[in-house]
Amino acid sequence: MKKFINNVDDVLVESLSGFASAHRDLIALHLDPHYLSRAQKAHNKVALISGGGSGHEPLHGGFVGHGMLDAACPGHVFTSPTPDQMLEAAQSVESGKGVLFIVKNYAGDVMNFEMAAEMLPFEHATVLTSDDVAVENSTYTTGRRGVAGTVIVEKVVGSLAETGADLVSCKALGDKVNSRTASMGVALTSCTVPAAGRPTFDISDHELEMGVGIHGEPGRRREAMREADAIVADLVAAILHDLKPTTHSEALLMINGFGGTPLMELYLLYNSAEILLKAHGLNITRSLVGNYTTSLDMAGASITLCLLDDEIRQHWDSPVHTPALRWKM
Amino acid sequence: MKKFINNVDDVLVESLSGFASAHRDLIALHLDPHYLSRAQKAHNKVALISGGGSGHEPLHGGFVGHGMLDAACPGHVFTSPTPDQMLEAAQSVESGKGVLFIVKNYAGDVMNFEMAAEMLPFEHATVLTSDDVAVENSTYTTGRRGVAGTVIVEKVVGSLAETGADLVSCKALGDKVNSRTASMGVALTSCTVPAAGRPTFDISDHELEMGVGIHGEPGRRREAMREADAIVADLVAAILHDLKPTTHSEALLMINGFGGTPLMELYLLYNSAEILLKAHGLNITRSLVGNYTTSLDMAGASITLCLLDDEIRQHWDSPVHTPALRWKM
Amino acid sequence: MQTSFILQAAEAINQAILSSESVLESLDREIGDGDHFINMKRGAATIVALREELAPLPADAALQKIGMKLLSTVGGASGVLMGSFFIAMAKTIKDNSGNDMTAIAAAFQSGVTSIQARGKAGVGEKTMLDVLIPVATTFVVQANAERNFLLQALKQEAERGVLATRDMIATKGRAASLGERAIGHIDPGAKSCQIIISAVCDLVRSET
Amino acid sequence: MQTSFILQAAEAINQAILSSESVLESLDREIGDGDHFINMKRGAATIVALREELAPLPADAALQKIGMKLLSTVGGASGVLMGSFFIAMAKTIKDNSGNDMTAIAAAFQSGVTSIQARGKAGVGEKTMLDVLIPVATTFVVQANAERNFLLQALKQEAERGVLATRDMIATKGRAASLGERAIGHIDPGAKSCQIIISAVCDLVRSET
Ligand SMILES: Nc1ncnc2c1ncn2[C@@H]1O[C@H](COP(=O)(O)OP(=O)(O)O)[C@@H](O)[C@H]1O
Ligand SMILES: Nc1ncnc2c1ncn2[C@@H]1O[C@H](COP(=O)(O)OP(=O)(O)O)[C@@H](O)[C@H]1O
Ligand SMILES: [Mg+2]
Ligand SMILES: [Mg+2]
Ligand SMILES: [Mg+2]
Ligand SMILES: [Mg+2]
Repeated sequence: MKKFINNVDDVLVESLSGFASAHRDLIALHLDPHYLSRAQKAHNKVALISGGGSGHEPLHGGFVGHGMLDAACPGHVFTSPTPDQMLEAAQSVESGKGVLFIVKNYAGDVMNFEMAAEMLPFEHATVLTSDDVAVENSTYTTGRRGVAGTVIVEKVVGSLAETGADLVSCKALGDKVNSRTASMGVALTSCTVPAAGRPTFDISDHELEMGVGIHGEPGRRREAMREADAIVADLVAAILHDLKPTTHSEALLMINGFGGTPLMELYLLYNSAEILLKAHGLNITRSLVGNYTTSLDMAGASITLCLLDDEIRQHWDSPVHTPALRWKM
Repeated sequence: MKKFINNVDDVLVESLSGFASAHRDLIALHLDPHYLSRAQKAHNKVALISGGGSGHEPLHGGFVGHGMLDAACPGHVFTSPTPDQMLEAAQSVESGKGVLFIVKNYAGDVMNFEMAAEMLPFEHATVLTSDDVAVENSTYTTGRRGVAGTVIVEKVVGSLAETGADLVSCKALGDKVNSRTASMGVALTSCTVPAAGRPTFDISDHELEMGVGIHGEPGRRREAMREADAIVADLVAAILHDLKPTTHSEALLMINGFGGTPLMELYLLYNSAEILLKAHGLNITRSLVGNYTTSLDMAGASITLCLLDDEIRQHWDSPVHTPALRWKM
Repeated sequence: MQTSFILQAAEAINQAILSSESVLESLDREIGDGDHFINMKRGAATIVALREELAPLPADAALQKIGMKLLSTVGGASGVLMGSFFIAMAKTIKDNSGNDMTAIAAAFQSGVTSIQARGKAGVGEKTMLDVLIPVATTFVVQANAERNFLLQALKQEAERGVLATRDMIATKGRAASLGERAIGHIDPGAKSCQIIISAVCDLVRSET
Repeated sequence: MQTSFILQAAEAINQAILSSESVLESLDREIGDGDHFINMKRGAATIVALREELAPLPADAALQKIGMKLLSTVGGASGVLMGSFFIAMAKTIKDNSGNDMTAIAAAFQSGVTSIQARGKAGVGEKTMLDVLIPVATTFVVQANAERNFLLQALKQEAERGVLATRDMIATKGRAASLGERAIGHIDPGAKSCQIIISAVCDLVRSET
């Protein structure tokens, strides 16, 4: 393992400190328990709080700021944060209109946020994101995982919350966006968790992991490496199979890098996916290409499609000012 | 080599197409010869044109737009573009106040831009960026390489050009920023050029390449891998040795990822560098952390320090709207 | 239960976890995200580090503190579940007057019940509960059996449970996304529970 | 010079470059950025693909077209330098009336001069000029020598030039940033010029 680190145990705090320092106009870092909040507390709005294991940067800290989150709770690498972090964060950013937790659907995250929610002295609700179609929903399982589509949920609900909308409306919009969003990812290499010191999985030069999770969890299938168009075709097919959009549906297309894949390849994937989706009659009017929900240094990418309507589009377009997403302000 | 590509020969055009398509509100793509220009041509300003080999994305295409470049000429991967690209780009974006080329100091880039400049029917000038202190200047050599500091030059000069300043002023500011900017990089792994199909250099799990170039060229020394603080100390020492800032100098600190290094590590480097620079009495008032001048999939990063003055700070802060850098608009 | 025993048990658990590094790490790499050993190690180390603070407390307060500390330091699925376990156990110990095996078994059972409630899971879902539920049942039923017989039964039940997870499809936790691909792999949380139970049983046996 | 010869030479150069893949690639990987073979291959393939267009042209127009095409397709240091070479050569051929070896040598010399002007470089800077300058000098001086003797002299001069780059510190081009680390490595551009010169000499010899 070669990484820019000092002591494995200090990676998280040193990285958070650098993040908060580089963005001190936007971000305040609190330690013990750890959470990031806006440098200037917002008032008279539903407080949006997200969190999850670290290693997915810029998720979630990079999305704290006007138009998105009020606070983010970072766990250890790939390990969900703990209830005390969420409680402290909520106590600090709540401003009278309640708290909305945005939680990626993983057992650990869900249970920790649930526990915090039970202890919260405020009105609260939770949006569970579950956009990963690699995992087929079944009545027996806990359901699909939340992956890169979470960024879209945070942006759209963040915009609504900024208008002073109430908790019920924010929760409803979050659930709506989540239900109209589907993602699937593919890994070319494994990530390496600093504390583990070795790759999470072994993969040869001729294989890819189709449907990989953002923690390097195994996906649907180990398959033979092939050209980008064929990979994109499989990802897009799974996404369309799930969303079943009508022709002429308007959509946002997101190509998310996992951390080790260069922008040049991400744009090539965008090109391939957009051509395919247009051929399916979709109208791609918004895009997002880059590293937004990463898996440390994993080479790979995911495709996310979000079906837009006037409400979602409007909240996507509205001003946002966070370390990792910024426009119109 | 595992990459998201179809045919090695099509990588560039497919990636450019995806880029232009994802940013069609901002970017127009022209093929044969290839260049990227603003979707809406700007008027009454010095036309800023940059370019260079591809593989450094978002450099330069990602910086085309209001407040930065008017056009960018992408060459093949790591290969400088050709004079016809620059000529066509200039012809298309010149708006009466002449053309300023911003060129990273590499023999191939310099010679190709020179050839284009000789054929230009407009008033023109060139800013050569040469911020890489890994290469010690000597009277015998062609001088230092241009690396991540180029982004700062493009931003600052881009802002001045937007005010309608003349060519001489733009060139002078570009040269000033370049002379106040110093960078040095380190590689943990090699990059792999798609057409080559194998890593540019071999490096063991226990080594790093100190002073590596952004094309995977060898640097100052092959050294033993060590902890982040020690690596940062060496990079910062070389930069300070070059810039020799006075105490209390105000500076912008940029941590640039080479493509394969996650944000978590880049922020850890930022933390380490900022602490060190503050200890040297510097006043770090601006920051930029992320993948801005990459080397395909190389794991590694560079540190850039730019000594600010009122003029540079003001032009750094001014509104910018490009695919890769956007604020206040 | 004596607080001194809790401290001894914490030490034994810490040792047992540390010496199971490779098995725990590879199990969670195979069907999870590879951090289970790191989480367990962090949890065990945290409890051991609380030694001084715990020593003067009564058993229920010690267990409560352990639970709260696990809840706020471990993270992940295992952190919140194990934290809940100890907090529920503390409550039952506090509420019950007795301090015999029956009381301890009842406390263990309520710990397991709280994991079930928090995890919304039961037997057969390929989680730590495949070890904990049968062990709790055996513990409650055999609480008054001969000491060594009881210890042996608990260890066997734990091992049976852990092995049973091998052939299951997971319907809870991270491995739930793997479908059939999870078959053939033992659940890491089940394995660490079995390791802990075994370590504590051995400690009790060596004491008596 | 006949255009038909230019086409044959293009074919021979293309073959020679293609069969030097591994040496050219590794030289530029060692002290450059690893693309020199790719650039040379692209250049050679481009000229070969122009065959039909070039065939009906007089030699000077064909060389001019080749130069322009190299300039706009190859990129990098080698593209602009080789492009300049052919454009300058075309001009000299056009301006001169003669078509003998003296005229060709003069054209070659002016091609090399244009590389020197564009690259602001001379002998001893570890570039292609370490091959081209001595070869041009020999060519001009010995233009009227016995054909095979001339060809042999040019090939030897090219080889001497390429080997000389091994012990140099580079002061131009990408390797200039390496300082002492460039010592011990042959310059890739020098190597490909030597390969090209050798291939063309062999072609001439086999023709005569
Ligand atoms: N809903 C649940 N109920 C009971 N146990 C669970 C549940 N979800 C996960 N687990 C247990 O947690 C273990 C994983 O723990 P760990 O790897 O530390 O956390 P994470 O899954 O968050 O990475 C699984 O092996 C399983 O035994
Ligand atoms: N200023 C110069 N004058 C002459 N030749 C040069 C000069 N700069 C570079 N070269 C030649 O170009 C070669 C490199 O070509 P190539 O690898 O194709 O381009 P690049 O260096 O742009 O990647 C060098 O080996 C050297 O021979
Ligand atoms: Mg985990
Ligand atoms: Mg090159
Ligand atoms: Mg785990
Ligand atoms: Mg080269």
